[in-house]
Amino acid sequence: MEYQNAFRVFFAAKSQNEALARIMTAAFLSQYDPTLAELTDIKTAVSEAVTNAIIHGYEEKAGEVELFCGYQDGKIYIEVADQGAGIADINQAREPLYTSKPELERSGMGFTIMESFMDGVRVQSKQGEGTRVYMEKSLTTE
Amino acid sequence: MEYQNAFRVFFAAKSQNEALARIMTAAFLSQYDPTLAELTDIKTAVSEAVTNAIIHGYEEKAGEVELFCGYQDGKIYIEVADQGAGIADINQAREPLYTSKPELERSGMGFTIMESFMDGVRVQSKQGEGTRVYMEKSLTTE
Amino acid sequence: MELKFLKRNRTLIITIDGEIDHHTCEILRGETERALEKMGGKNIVFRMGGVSFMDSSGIGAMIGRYKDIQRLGGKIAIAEANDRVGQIFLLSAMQSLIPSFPNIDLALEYVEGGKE
Amino acid sequence: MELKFLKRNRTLIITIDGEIDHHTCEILRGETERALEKMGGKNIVFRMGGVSFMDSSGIGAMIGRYKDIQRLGGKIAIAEANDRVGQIFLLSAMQSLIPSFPNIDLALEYVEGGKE
Ligand SMILES: Nc1ncnc2c1ncn2[C@@H]1O[C@H](COP(=O)(O)OP(=O)(O)O)[C@@H](O)[C@H]1O
Ligand SMILES: Nc1ncnc2c1ncn2[C@@H]1O[C@H](COP(=O)(O)OP(=O)(O)O)[C@@H](O)[C@H]1O
Repeated sequence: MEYQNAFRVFFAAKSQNEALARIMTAAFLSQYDPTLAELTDIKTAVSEAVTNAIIHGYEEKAGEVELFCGYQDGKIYIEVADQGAGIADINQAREPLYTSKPELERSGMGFTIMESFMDGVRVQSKQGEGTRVYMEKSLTTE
Repeated sequence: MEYQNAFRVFFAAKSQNEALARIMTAAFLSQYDPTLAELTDIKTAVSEAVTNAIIHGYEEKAGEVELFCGYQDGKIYIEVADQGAGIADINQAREPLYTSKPELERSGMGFTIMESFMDGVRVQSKQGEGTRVYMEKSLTTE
Repeated sequence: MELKFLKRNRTLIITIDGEIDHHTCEILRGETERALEKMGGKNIVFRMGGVSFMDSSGIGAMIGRYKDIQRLGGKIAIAEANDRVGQIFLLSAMQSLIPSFPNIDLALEYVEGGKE
Repeated sequence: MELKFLKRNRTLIITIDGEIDHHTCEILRGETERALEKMGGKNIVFRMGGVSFMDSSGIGAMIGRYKDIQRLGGKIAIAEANDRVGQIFLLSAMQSLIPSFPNIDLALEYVEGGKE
Protein backbone atom coordinates (compact mmCIF):
# COMPACT_ATOMS: atom_id res chain seq x y z
CA MET A 1 0.00 0.00 0.00
CA GLU A 2 1.20 3.47 -0.89
CA TYR A 3 0.53 6.12 1.75
CA GLN A 4 0.07 9.84 1.20
CA ASN A 5 2.44 10.30 4.12
CA ALA A 6 4.07 7.91 6.57
CA PHE A 7 6.89 7.36 9.02
CA ARG A 8 8.44 4.23 10.49
CA VAL A 9 10.54 4.55 13.66
CA PHE A 10 12.65 2.06 15.58
CA PHE A 11 13.49 2.90 19.18
CA ALA A 12 14.98 1.25 22.25
CA ALA A 13 12.51 -0.79 24.33
CA LYS A 14 12.72 1.56 27.32
CA SER A 15 9.72 2.79 29.24
CA GLN A 16 10.66 6.46 28.84
CA ASN A 17 10.13 5.99 25.09
CA GLU A 18 6.42 5.33 25.58
CA ALA A 19 5.97 9.10 25.81
CA LEU A 20 8.28 9.58 22.81
CA ALA A 21 6.09 7.24 20.72
CA ARG A 22 2.99 9.23 21.67
CA ILE A 23 4.59 12.58 20.80
CA MET A 24 5.76 11.27 17.43
CA THR A 25 2.30 9.91 16.65
CA ALA A 26 0.63 13.16 17.72
CA ALA A 27 3.05 15.27 15.66
CA PHE A 28 2.34 13.18 12.56
CA LEU A 29 -1.43 13.19 13.13
CA SER A 30 -1.66 16.91 13.73
CA GLN A 31 -0.98 17.43 10.00
CA TYR A 32 -4.47 16.04 9.36
CA ASP A 33 -6.47 18.19 11.78
CA PRO A 34 -7.86 15.39 13.95
CA THR A 35 -10.36 16.21 16.68
CA LEU A 36 -8.89 16.20 20.19
CA ALA A 37 -10.82 12.98 20.90
CA GLU A 38 -9.38 11.26 17.81
CA LEU A 39 -5.88 12.41 18.71
CA THR A 40 -6.23 11.06 22.26
CA ASP A 41 -7.80 7.78 21.07
CA ILE A 42 -4.91 7.09 18.73
CA LYS A 43 -2.24 8.21 21.23
CA THR A 44 -3.76 5.91 23.85
CA ALA A 45 -3.88 2.91 21.50
CA VAL A 46 -0.24 3.51 20.50
CA SER A 47 0.74 3.79 24.15
CA GLU A 48 -0.91 0.43 24.92
CA ALA A 49 0.75 -1.41 22.06
CA VAL A 50 4.20 0.11 22.69
CA THR A 51 3.96 -0.66 26.41
CA ASN A 52 3.04 -4.27 25.58
CA ALA A 53 6.06 -4.59 23.29
CA ILE A 54 8.34 -3.35 26.10
CA ILE A 55 6.79 -5.28 29.01
CA HIS A 56 5.50 -8.46 27.39
CA GLY A 57 7.48 -8.68 24.14
CA TYR A 58 10.92 -7.92 25.58
CA GLU A 59 10.00 -8.45 29.25
CA GLU A 60 11.84 -5.20 30.03
CA LYS A 61 15.10 -6.53 28.52
CA ALA A 62 16.92 -4.80 25.64
CA GLY A 63 15.21 -4.75 22.27
CA GLU A 64 13.88 -2.53 19.52
CA VAL A 65 10.27 -1.44 19.13
CA GLU A 66 8.94 -0.51 15.69
CA LEU A 67 6.18 2.05 15.22
CA PHE A 68 4.64 2.85 11.85
CA CYS A 69 2.10 5.61 11.17
CA GLY A 70 0.57 6.12 7.75
CA TYR A 71 -2.12 8.38 6.35
CA GLN A 72 -4.25 7.60 3.32
CA ASP A 73 -7.63 9.04 2.24
CA GLY A 74 -8.80 10.17 5.66
CA LYS A 75 -7.60 7.08 7.50
CA ILE A 76 -4.74 6.57 9.94
CA TYR A 77 -2.88 3.26 9.87
CA ILE A 78 -0.71 2.20 12.81
CA GLU A 79 1.63 -0.74 13.28
CA VAL A 80 3.51 -1.59 16.46
CA ALA A 81 5.93 -4.49 16.38
CA ASP A 82 8.52 -6.24 18.51
CA GLN A 83 10.81 -9.22 17.97
CA GLY A 84 10.25 -10.51 21.45
CA ALA A 85 8.47 -13.40 23.15
CA GLY A 86 5.36 -13.59 20.99
CA ILE A 87 1.85 -14.54 22.15
CA ALA A 88 0.85 -18.19 22.59
CA ASP A 89 -2.93 -17.68 22.57
CA ILE A 90 -4.03 -14.48 20.86
CA ASN A 91 -7.73 -14.97 21.64
CA GLN A 92 -7.03 -15.30 25.35
CA ALA A 93 -4.66 -12.31 25.23
CA ARG A 94 -7.40 -10.12 23.75
CA GLU A 95 -9.92 -10.95 26.47
CA PRO A 96 -10.74 -8.03 28.78
CA LEU A 97 -8.90 -8.26 32.12
CA TYR A 98 -6.62 -11.12 30.98
CA THR A 99 -3.01 -10.40 31.83
CA SER A 100 -0.01 -12.67 32.14
CA LYS A 101 1.76 -10.13 34.38
CA PRO A 102 -0.49 -9.24 37.34
CA GLU A 103 2.64 -8.94 39.48
CA LEU A 104 3.63 -5.91 37.39
CA GLU A 105 0.24 -4.32 38.12
CA ARG A 106 -0.99 -4.83 34.58
CA SER A 107 -4.76 -4.57 34.28
CA GLY A 108 -5.31 -6.77 31.24
CA MET A 109 -7.17 -3.90 29.56
CA GLY A 110 -4.61 -2.97 26.89
CA PHE A 111 -6.17 -4.79 23.94
CA THR A 112 -9.67 -3.82 25.08
CA ILE A 113 -8.66 -0.16 24.99
CA MET A 114 -7.07 -0.53 21.55
CA GLU A 115 -10.29 -2.14 20.31
CA SER A 116 -12.58 0.51 21.82
CA PHE A 117 -10.54 3.47 20.62
CA MET A 118 -9.65 2.30 17.11
CA ASP A 119 -11.87 1.14 14.22
CA GLY A 120 -9.95 -2.09 13.73
CA VAL A 121 -7.21 -4.07 15.50
CA ARG A 122 -5.40 -7.07 14.02
CA VAL A 123 -2.71 -9.06 15.86
CA GLN A 124 -0.01 -11.19 14.26
CA SER A 125 2.26 -13.12 16.58
CA LYS A 126 4.55 -16.11 16.73
CA GLN A 127 6.11 -17.43 19.91
CA GLY A 128 9.81 -16.72 20.06
CA GLU A 129 9.61 -14.43 17.01
CA GLY A 130 7.54 -11.47 18.09
CA THR A 131 4.28 -9.62 17.69
CA ARG A 132 2.87 -7.09 15.24
CA VAL A 133 -0.32 -5.16 15.97
CA TYR A 134 -2.14 -3.41 13.09
CA MET A 135 -4.68 -0.71 13.89
CA GLU A 136 -6.64 1.75 11.82
CA LYS A 137 -9.01 4.63 12.39
CA SER A 138 -10.94 6.97 10.13
CA LEU A 139 -10.68 10.65 10.89
CA THR A 140 -13.92 12.60 10.73
CA THR A 141 -13.82 15.28 8.08
CA GLU A 142 -16.02 18.20 8.96
CA MET B 1 28.44 1.85 19.09
CA GLU B 2 25.86 1.07 21.74
CA TYR B 3 23.70 4.00 22.77
CA GLN B 4 22.01 4.54 26.11
CA ASN B 5 18.94 5.49 24.11
CA ALA B 6 18.26 5.99 20.43
CA PHE B 7 15.67 6.10 17.67
CA ARG B 8 15.87 5.75 13.91
CA VAL B 9 12.99 7.02 11.80
CA PHE B 10 12.24 6.79 8.08
CA PHE B 11 9.74 9.27 6.66
CA ALA B 12 8.48 10.45 3.30
CA ALA B 13 10.58 13.19 1.68
CA LYS B 14 7.86 15.82 1.96
CA SER B 15 8.46 19.35 3.15
CA GLN B 16 5.76 19.14 5.84
CA ASN B 17 7.88 16.45 7.50
CA GLU B 18 10.68 18.94 8.21
CA ALA B 19 8.65 20.09 11.23
CA LEU B 20 7.94 16.44 12.15
CA ALA B 21 11.68 15.69 12.21
CA ARG B 22 12.27 18.66 14.52
CA ILE B 23 9.50 17.63 16.92
CA MET B 24 10.80 14.05 17.07
CA THR B 25 14.32 15.28 17.77
CA ALA B 26 13.12 17.70 20.44
CA ALA B 27 10.99 15.02 22.13
CA PHE B 28 13.96 12.66 22.30
CA LEU B 29 16.34 15.38 23.50
CA SER B 30 14.05 16.64 26.21
CA GLN B 31 14.74 13.44 28.16
CA TYR B 32 18.24 14.78 28.76
CA ASP B 33 17.40 18.25 30.06
CA PRO B 34 19.19 20.26 27.37
CA THR B 35 19.35 24.04 27.66
CA LEU B 36 16.96 25.89 25.37
CA ALA B 37 19.97 27.01 23.29
CA GLU B 38 21.19 23.42 22.87
CA LEU B 39 17.72 22.25 21.95
CA THR B 40 17.37 24.96 19.32
CA ASP B 41 20.90 24.38 17.96
CA ILE B 42 20.21 20.70 17.40
CA LYS B 43 16.71 21.26 16.01
CA THR B 44 18.11 23.79 13.55
CA ALA B 45 20.91 21.47 12.40
CA VAL B 46 18.42 18.62 11.90
CA SER B 47 16.12 20.93 9.97
CA GLU B 48 18.98 21.92 7.63
CA ALA B 49 20.05 18.34 6.94
CA VAL B 50 16.50 17.05 6.45
CA THR B 51 15.66 19.95 4.13
CA ASN B 52 18.78 19.19 2.09
CA ALA B 53 17.77 15.54 1.75
CA ILE B 54 14.34 16.60 0.47
CA ILE B 55 15.43 19.43 -1.84
CA HIS B 56 18.87 18.35 -3.04
CA GLY B 57 18.89 14.60 -2.41
CA TYR B 58 15.49 13.79 -3.87
CA GLU B 59 15.00 17.12 -5.71
CA GLU B 60 11.45 17.22 -4.29
CA LYS B 61 10.57 13.86 -5.86
CA ALA B 62 9.40 10.83 -3.85
CA GLY B 63 11.89 9.22 -1.48
CA GLU B 64 12.57 8.31 2.11
CA VAL B 65 14.61 10.35 4.57
CA GLU B 66 16.32 8.63 7.50
CA LEU B 67 16.90 10.40 10.81
CA PHE B 68 18.82 8.83 13.69
CA CYS B 69 19.21 10.34 17.17
CA GLY B 70 21.31 8.67 19.83
CA TYR B 71 22.38 9.62 23.34
CA GLN B 72 25.51 8.37 25.05
CA ASP B 73 27.42 9.82 28.02
CA GLY B 74 26.21 13.40 27.71
CA LYS B 75 26.52 13.54 23.94
CA ILE B 76 23.87 13.63 21.23
CA TYR B 77 24.58 11.86 17.94
CA ILE B 78 22.54 12.67 14.83
CA GLU B 79 22.50 11.08 11.39
CA VAL B 80 20.44 12.28 8.43
CA ALA B 81 20.54 10.24 5.24
CA ASP B 82 18.93 10.03 1.82
CA GLN B 83 19.34 7.68 -1.13
CA GLY B 84 19.14 10.50 -3.62
CA ALA B 85 21.43 12.37 -5.99
CA GLY B 86 24.55 12.52 -3.83
CA ILE B 87 27.12 15.34 -3.78
CA ALA B 88 29.84 15.60 -6.45
CA ASP B 89 32.18 17.94 -4.56
CA ILE B 90 31.70 17.85 -0.79
CA ASN B 91 34.27 20.58 -0.09
CA GLN B 92 32.52 23.00 -2.42
CA ALA B 93 29.11 22.03 -0.97
CA ARG B 94 30.29 22.92 2.53
CA GLU B 95 31.49 26.40 1.57
CA PRO B 96 29.42 29.21 3.03
CA LEU B 97 26.96 30.68 0.50
CA TYR B 98 27.51 27.91 -2.06
CA THR B 99 24.23 26.55 -3.36
CA SER B 100 23.37 24.57 -6.46
CA LYS B 101 19.74 25.72 -6.26
CA PRO B 102 19.64 29.55 -6.10
CA GLU B 103 16.42 29.42 -8.18
CA LEU B 104 14.71 27.76 -5.17
CA GLU B 105 15.85 30.66 -2.96
CA ARG B 106 18.39 28.52 -1.14
CA SER B 107 20.99 30.59 0.70
CA GLY B 108 23.88 28.12 0.69
CA MET B 109 24.12 28.47 4.47
CA GLY B 110 22.83 25.02 5.49
CA PHE B 111 26.17 23.32 6.10
CA THR B 112 27.58 26.48 7.70
CA ILE B 113 24.72 26.48 10.21
CA MET B 114 25.17 22.78 10.95
CA GLU B 115 28.88 23.43 11.57
CA SER B 116 28.30 26.47 13.81
CA PHE B 117 25.56 24.87 15.90
CA MET B 118 27.03 21.38 16.34
CA ASP B 119 30.40 20.24 17.72
CA GLY B 120 31.20 18.11 14.68
CA VAL B 121 29.79 17.48 11.20
CA ARG B 122 30.91 14.71 8.85
CA VAL B 123 29.51 14.16 5.35
CA GLN B 124 29.53 10.91 3.42
CA SER B 125 28.18 11.00 -0.13
CA LYS B 126 28.33 9.20 -3.42
CA GLN B 127 26.79 10.48 -6.63
CA GLY B 128 23.71 8.52 -7.60
CA GLU B 129 23.67 6.69 -4.26
CA GLY B 130 22.92 9.31 -1.66
CA THR B 131 24.23 11.31 1.26
CA ARG B 132 24.66 10.70 4.98
CA VAL B 133 25.46 13.54 7.40
CA TYR B 134 26.81 12.69 10.88
CA MET B 135 26.64 15.34 13.60
CA GLU B 136 27.34 15.36 17.31
CA LYS B 137 27.05 17.75 20.20
CA SER B 138 27.89 17.57 23.90
CA LEU B 139 25.20 18.70 26.29
CA THR B 140 26.35 20.87 29.16
CA THR B 141 25.73 19.25 32.48
CA GLU B 142 25.17 21.79 35.20
CA MET C 1 4.07 13.40 35.87
CA GLU C 2 4.11 15.50 39.02
CA LEU C 3 2.89 14.23 42.40
CA LYS C 4 1.84 16.17 45.50
CA PHE C 5 1.06 14.50 48.82
CA LEU C 6 -1.14 15.99 51.53
CA LYS C 7 -2.49 14.41 54.70
CA ARG C 8 -6.02 15.22 55.92
CA ASN C 9 -7.35 13.34 58.94
CA ARG C 10 -6.55 9.73 58.16
CA THR C 11 -6.51 10.21 54.37
CA LEU C 12 -3.56 10.72 52.06
CA ILE C 13 -4.58 13.06 49.22
CA ILE C 14 -2.40 12.48 46.16
CA THR C 15 -2.61 15.09 43.41
CA ILE C 16 -1.44 13.80 40.04
CA ASP C 17 -0.57 16.18 37.21
CA GLY C 18 0.62 15.19 33.76
CA GLU C 19 0.75 11.85 32.01
CA ILE C 20 0.01 8.44 33.51
CA ASP C 21 1.57 5.58 31.58
CA HIS C 22 3.59 2.47 32.40
CA HIS C 23 6.75 4.55 32.87
CA THR C 24 5.24 7.10 35.26
CA CYS C 25 3.16 4.46 37.08
CA GLU C 26 6.36 2.93 38.40
CA ILE C 27 7.19 6.33 39.90
CA LEU C 28 3.63 6.69 41.25
CA ARG C 29 3.83 3.30 42.95
CA GLY C 30 7.18 3.96 44.63
CA GLU C 31 6.34 7.49 45.78
CA THR C 32 2.97 6.44 47.16
CA GLU C 33 4.57 3.65 49.16
CA ARG C 34 7.14 6.08 50.57
CA ALA C 35 4.47 8.68 51.39
CA LEU C 36 2.30 6.12 53.21
CA GLU C 37 5.32 5.10 55.27
CA LYS C 38 6.36 8.64 56.14
CA MET C 39 3.04 10.45 56.43
CA GLY C 40 0.79 7.55 57.36
CA GLY C 41 -2.83 7.38 56.28
CA LYS C 42 -5.48 4.70 56.12
CA ASN C 43 -7.26 5.94 53.00
CA ILE C 44 -6.20 7.45 49.68
CA VAL C 45 -7.92 10.00 47.46
CA PHE C 46 -6.38 10.60 44.03
CA ARG C 47 -7.02 14.11 42.69
CA MET C 48 -6.81 13.62 38.94
CA GLY C 49 -8.00 16.97 37.54
CA GLY C 50 -4.54 17.68 36.14
CA VAL C 51 -4.06 14.35 34.36
CA SER C 52 -3.54 15.10 30.67
CA PHE C 53 -3.12 11.48 29.53
CA MET C 54 -3.81 8.05 30.95
CA ASP C 55 -3.64 4.57 29.46
CA SER C 56 -4.48 1.18 31.01
CA SER C 57 -1.36 1.33 33.18
CA GLY C 58 -3.34 3.81 35.29
CA ILE C 59 -6.01 1.17 35.95
CA GLY C 60 -3.35 -1.30 37.08
CA ALA C 61 -1.80 1.28 39.37
CA MET C 62 -5.13 2.25 40.96
CA ILE C 63 -6.06 -1.37 41.57
CA GLY C 64 -2.59 -1.98 43.02
CA ARG C 65 -3.10 0.89 45.48
CA TYR C 66 -6.62 -0.39 46.23
CA LYS C 67 -5.13 -3.72 47.32
CA ASP C 68 -2.50 -2.02 49.52
CA ILE C 69 -5.12 0.16 51.21
CA GLN C 70 -7.58 -2.68 51.65
CA ARG C 71 -4.90 -4.50 53.63
CA LEU C 72 -4.87 -1.50 56.01
CA GLY C 73 -8.67 -1.66 56.26
CA GLY C 74 -9.02 1.66 54.40
CA LYS C 75 -10.80 2.99 51.37
CA ILE C 76 -9.71 4.59 48.13
CA ALA C 77 -11.46 7.05 45.82
CA ILE C 78 -10.82 9.19 42.79
CA ALA C 79 -11.73 12.87 42.47
CA GLU C 80 -11.96 15.31 39.55
CA ALA C 81 -11.22 12.76 36.80
CA ASN C 82 -11.90 14.29 33.39
CA ASP C 83 -14.11 12.57 30.78
CA ARG C 84 -11.24 10.74 29.16
CA VAL C 85 -9.85 9.32 32.40
CA GLY C 86 -13.41 8.46 33.46
CA GLN C 87 -13.97 6.61 30.17
CA ILE C 88 -10.91 4.42 30.78
CA PHE C 89 -12.01 3.63 34.35
CA LEU C 90 -15.49 2.76 33.06
CA LEU C 91 -14.08 0.32 30.50
CA SER C 92 -12.34 -1.54 33.31
CA ALA C 93 -15.46 -1.71 35.49
CA MET C 94 -13.43 -0.84 38.58
CA GLN C 95 -15.94 1.68 40.00
CA SER C 96 -17.25 -0.97 42.38
CA LEU C 97 -13.82 -1.06 44.00
CA ILE C 98 -12.77 2.57 43.53
CA PRO C 99 -15.60 5.06 43.16
CA SER C 100 -15.05 8.29 41.29
CA PHE C 101 -16.35 11.68 42.51
CA PRO C 102 -16.59 15.03 40.77
CA ASN C 103 -14.84 16.84 43.64
CA ILE C 104 -12.47 16.26 46.52
CA ASP C 105 -15.06 16.88 49.28
CA LEU C 106 -17.36 14.10 48.12
CA ALA C 107 -14.39 11.78 47.75
CA LEU C 108 -13.20 12.58 51.30
CA GLU C 109 -16.70 12.12 52.69
CA TYR C 110 -16.78 8.64 51.11
CA VAL C 111 -13.39 7.44 52.35
CA GLU C 112 -13.66 8.99 55.84
CA GLY C 113 -17.36 8.29 56.26
CA GLY C 114 -17.07 4.55 56.73
CA LYS C 115 -17.29 3.03 60.21
CA GLU C 116 -14.06 2.14 61.99
CA MET D 1 3.44 29.87 10.41
CA GLU D 2 0.92 32.69 10.47
CA LEU D 3 1.22 35.83 8.35
CA LYS D 4 -0.43 39.24 8.76
CA PHE D 5 -0.17 41.98 6.16
CA LEU D 6 -0.60 45.70 6.86
CA LYS D 7 0.05 48.66 4.61
CA ARG D 8 1.54 51.87 6.06
CA ASN D 9 2.41 54.69 3.66
CA ARG D 10 4.31 52.94 0.93
CA THR D 11 5.49 50.05 3.12
CA LEU D 12 4.04 46.58 3.47
CA ILE D 13 4.45 45.40 7.06
CA ILE D 14 4.49 41.61 7.25
CA THR D 15 4.13 40.06 10.70
CA ILE D 16 5.42 36.50 10.89
CA ASP D 17 4.48 34.21 13.76
CA GLY D 18 5.61 30.61 14.22
CA GLU D 19 8.21 28.56 12.42
CA ILE D 20 10.18 29.54 9.32
CA ASP D 21 11.55 26.56 7.41
CA HIS D 22 11.67 25.42 3.79
CA HIS D 23 8.04 24.30 3.94
CA THR D 24 6.64 27.52 5.36
CA CYS D 25 8.97 29.71 3.23
CA GLU D 26 7.14 28.55 0.14
CA ILE D 27 3.94 29.85 1.71
CA LEU D 28 5.67 33.10 2.75
CA ARG D 29 6.90 33.68 -0.79
CA GLY D 30 3.50 33.12 -2.43
CA GLU D 31 1.52 35.16 0.09
CA THR D 32 3.97 38.06 -0.06
CA GLU D 33 3.74 38.16 -3.85
CA ARG D 34 -0.05 38.18 -3.66
CA ALA D 35 -0.09 40.87 -0.98
CA LEU D 36 2.26 43.12 -2.99
CA GLU D 37 -0.03 42.75 -6.01
CA LYS D 38 -3.24 43.46 -4.09
CA MET D 39 -2.11 46.01 -1.51
CA GLY D 40 0.85 47.53 -3.30
CA GLY D 41 3.90 48.82 -1.48
CA LYS D 42 7.39 49.79 -2.42
CA ASN D 43 9.11 48.65 0.76
CA ILE D 44 8.77 45.71 3.12
CA VAL D 45 9.31 45.46 6.88
CA PHE D 46 9.21 42.00 8.40
CA ARG D 47 8.07 41.96 12.04
CA MET D 48 9.69 38.82 13.40
CA GLY D 49 9.06 39.04 17.16
CA GLY D 50 6.78 36.01 17.03
CA VAL D 51 9.15 33.74 15.12
CA SER D 52 9.77 30.68 17.28
CA PHE D 53 12.09 28.86 14.87
CA MET D 54 14.09 29.76 11.77
CA ASP D 55 16.62 27.84 9.72
CA SER D 56 18.63 28.93 6.65
CA SER D 57 15.51 28.77 4.49
CA GLY D 58 14.60 32.07 6.16
CA ILE D 59 17.77 33.69 4.85
CA GLY D 60 16.96 32.52 1.34
CA ALA D 61 13.41 33.86 1.61
CA MET D 62 14.55 37.27 2.92
CA ILE D 63 17.13 37.65 0.15
CA GLY D 64 14.50 36.59 -2.38
CA ARG D 65 12.17 39.34 -1.15
CA TYR D 66 15.09 41.81 -1.13
CA LYS D 67 15.64 41.14 -4.84
CA ASP D 68 11.93 41.62 -5.64
CA ILE D 69 11.79 44.90 -3.72
CA GLN D 70 15.04 46.19 -5.17
CA ARG D 71 13.50 45.82 -8.61
CA LEU D 72 10.73 48.19 -7.45
CA GLY D 73 13.40 50.63 -6.18
CA GLY D 74 12.35 49.99 -2.57
CA LYS D 75 13.98 48.95 0.68
CA ILE D 76 13.54 46.07 3.05
CA ALA D 77 14.18 45.76 6.78
CA ILE D 78 13.64 43.42 9.68
CA ALA D 79 12.18 44.37 13.06
CA GLU D 80 12.03 42.69 16.46
CA ALA D 81 14.13 39.65 15.52
CA ASN D 82 15.03 37.66 18.63
CA ASP D 83 18.62 36.63 19.45
CA ARG D 84 18.35 33.29 17.69
CA VAL D 85 16.96 34.73 14.44
CA GLY D 86 19.54 37.53 14.68
CA GLN D 87 22.33 34.98 15.06
CA ILE D 88 21.26 33.21 11.85
CA PHE D 89 21.09 36.49 9.94
CA LEU D 90 24.55 37.42 11.26
CA LEU D 91 26.05 34.14 10.05
CA SER D 92 24.86 34.92 6.54
CA ALA D 93 26.25 38.47 6.61
CA MET D 94 23.11 39.82 4.96
CA GLN D 95 22.80 42.88 7.24
CA SER D 96 24.38 45.05 4.53
CA LEU D 97 21.39 44.25 2.30
CA ILE D 98 18.68 43.93 4.92
CA PRO D 99 19.29 45.79 8.18
CA SER D 100 17.70 44.60 11.39
CA PHE D 101 16.09 46.96 13.95
CA PRO D 102 14.92 46.36 17.49
CA ASN D 103 11.50 47.89 16.81
CA ILE D 104 9.09 48.59 14.00
CA ASP D 105 9.42 52.41 14.18
CA LEU D 106 13.15 52.37 13.50
CA ALA D 107 12.62 49.88 10.69
CA LEU D 108 9.92 52.08 9.12
CA GLU D 109 12.10 55.16 9.47
CA TYR D 110 14.85 53.35 7.57
CA VAL D 111 12.72 52.07 4.67
CA GLU D 112 10.63 55.22 4.30
CA GLY D 113 13.42 57.66 5.07
CA GLY D 114 15.41 57.14 1.88
CA LYS D 115 15.21 59.60 -0.97
CA GLU D 116 12.84 58.83 -3.83
N1 LIG E 1 3.78 -7.53 22.38
C1 LIG E 1 3.45 -8.59 23.13
N2 LIG E 1 4.31 -9.62 23.28
C2 LIG E 1 3.97 -10.70 24.04
N3 LIG E 1 2.80 -10.82 24.71
C3 LIG E 1 1.90 -9.82 24.59
C4 LIG E 1 2.16 -8.67 23.81
N4 LIG E 1 1.10 -7.86 23.89
C5 LIG E 1 0.20 -8.47 24.69
N5 LIG E 1 0.69 -9.66 25.13
C6 LIG E 1 -0.02 -10.63 25.99
O1 LIG E 1 -1.38 -10.29 26.00
C7 LIG E 1 -1.81 -10.06 27.36
C8 LIG E 1 -2.92 -9.04 27.39
O2 LIG E 1 -2.46 -7.78 26.94
P1 LIG E 1 -3.22 -6.45 27.35
O3 LIG E 1 -4.66 -6.60 27.04
O4 LIG E 1 -2.54 -5.31 26.72
O5 LIG E 1 -3.08 -6.39 28.93
P2 LIG E 1 -1.83 -6.11 29.88
O6 LIG E 1 -0.75 -5.43 29.11
O7 LIG E 1 -2.37 -5.25 30.96
O8 LIG E 1 -1.37 -7.45 30.39
C9 LIG E 1 -0.56 -9.66 28.09
O9 LIG E 1 -0.67 -9.87 29.49
C10 LIG E 1 0.47 -10.56 27.43
O10 LIG E 1 0.44 -11.86 27.97
N1 LIG F 1 21.50 15.62 0.83
C1 LIG F 1 22.08 16.23 -0.23
N2 LIG F 1 22.05 15.63 -1.45
C2 LIG F 1 22.61 16.22 -2.53
N3 LIG F 1 23.22 17.42 -2.49
C3 LIG F 1 23.32 18.05 -1.31
C4 LIG F 1 22.74 17.50 -0.13
N4 LIG F 1 22.97 18.34 0.90
C5 LIG F 1 23.64 19.39 0.38
N5 LIG F 1 23.87 19.23 -0.95
C6 LIG F 1 24.59 20.16 -1.87
O1 LIG F 1 25.34 21.06 -1.07
C7 LIG F 1 24.97 22.41 -1.37
C8 LIG F 1 25.11 23.27 -0.16
O2 LIG F 1 24.20 22.88 0.86
P1 LIG F 1 23.78 23.90 1.98
O3 LIG F 1 25.01 24.49 2.59
O4 LIG F 1 22.86 23.20 2.91
O5 LIG F 1 23.02 25.07 1.23
P2 LIG F 1 21.60 25.11 0.47
O6 LIG F 1 20.75 23.98 0.96
O7 LIG F 1 21.06 26.42 0.84
O8 LIG F 1 21.90 24.97 -1.00
C9 LIG F 1 23.57 22.30 -1.91
O9 LIG F 1 23.21 23.41 -2.70
C10 LIG F 1 23.64 20.99 -2.70
O10 LIG F 1 24.23 21.20 -3.96
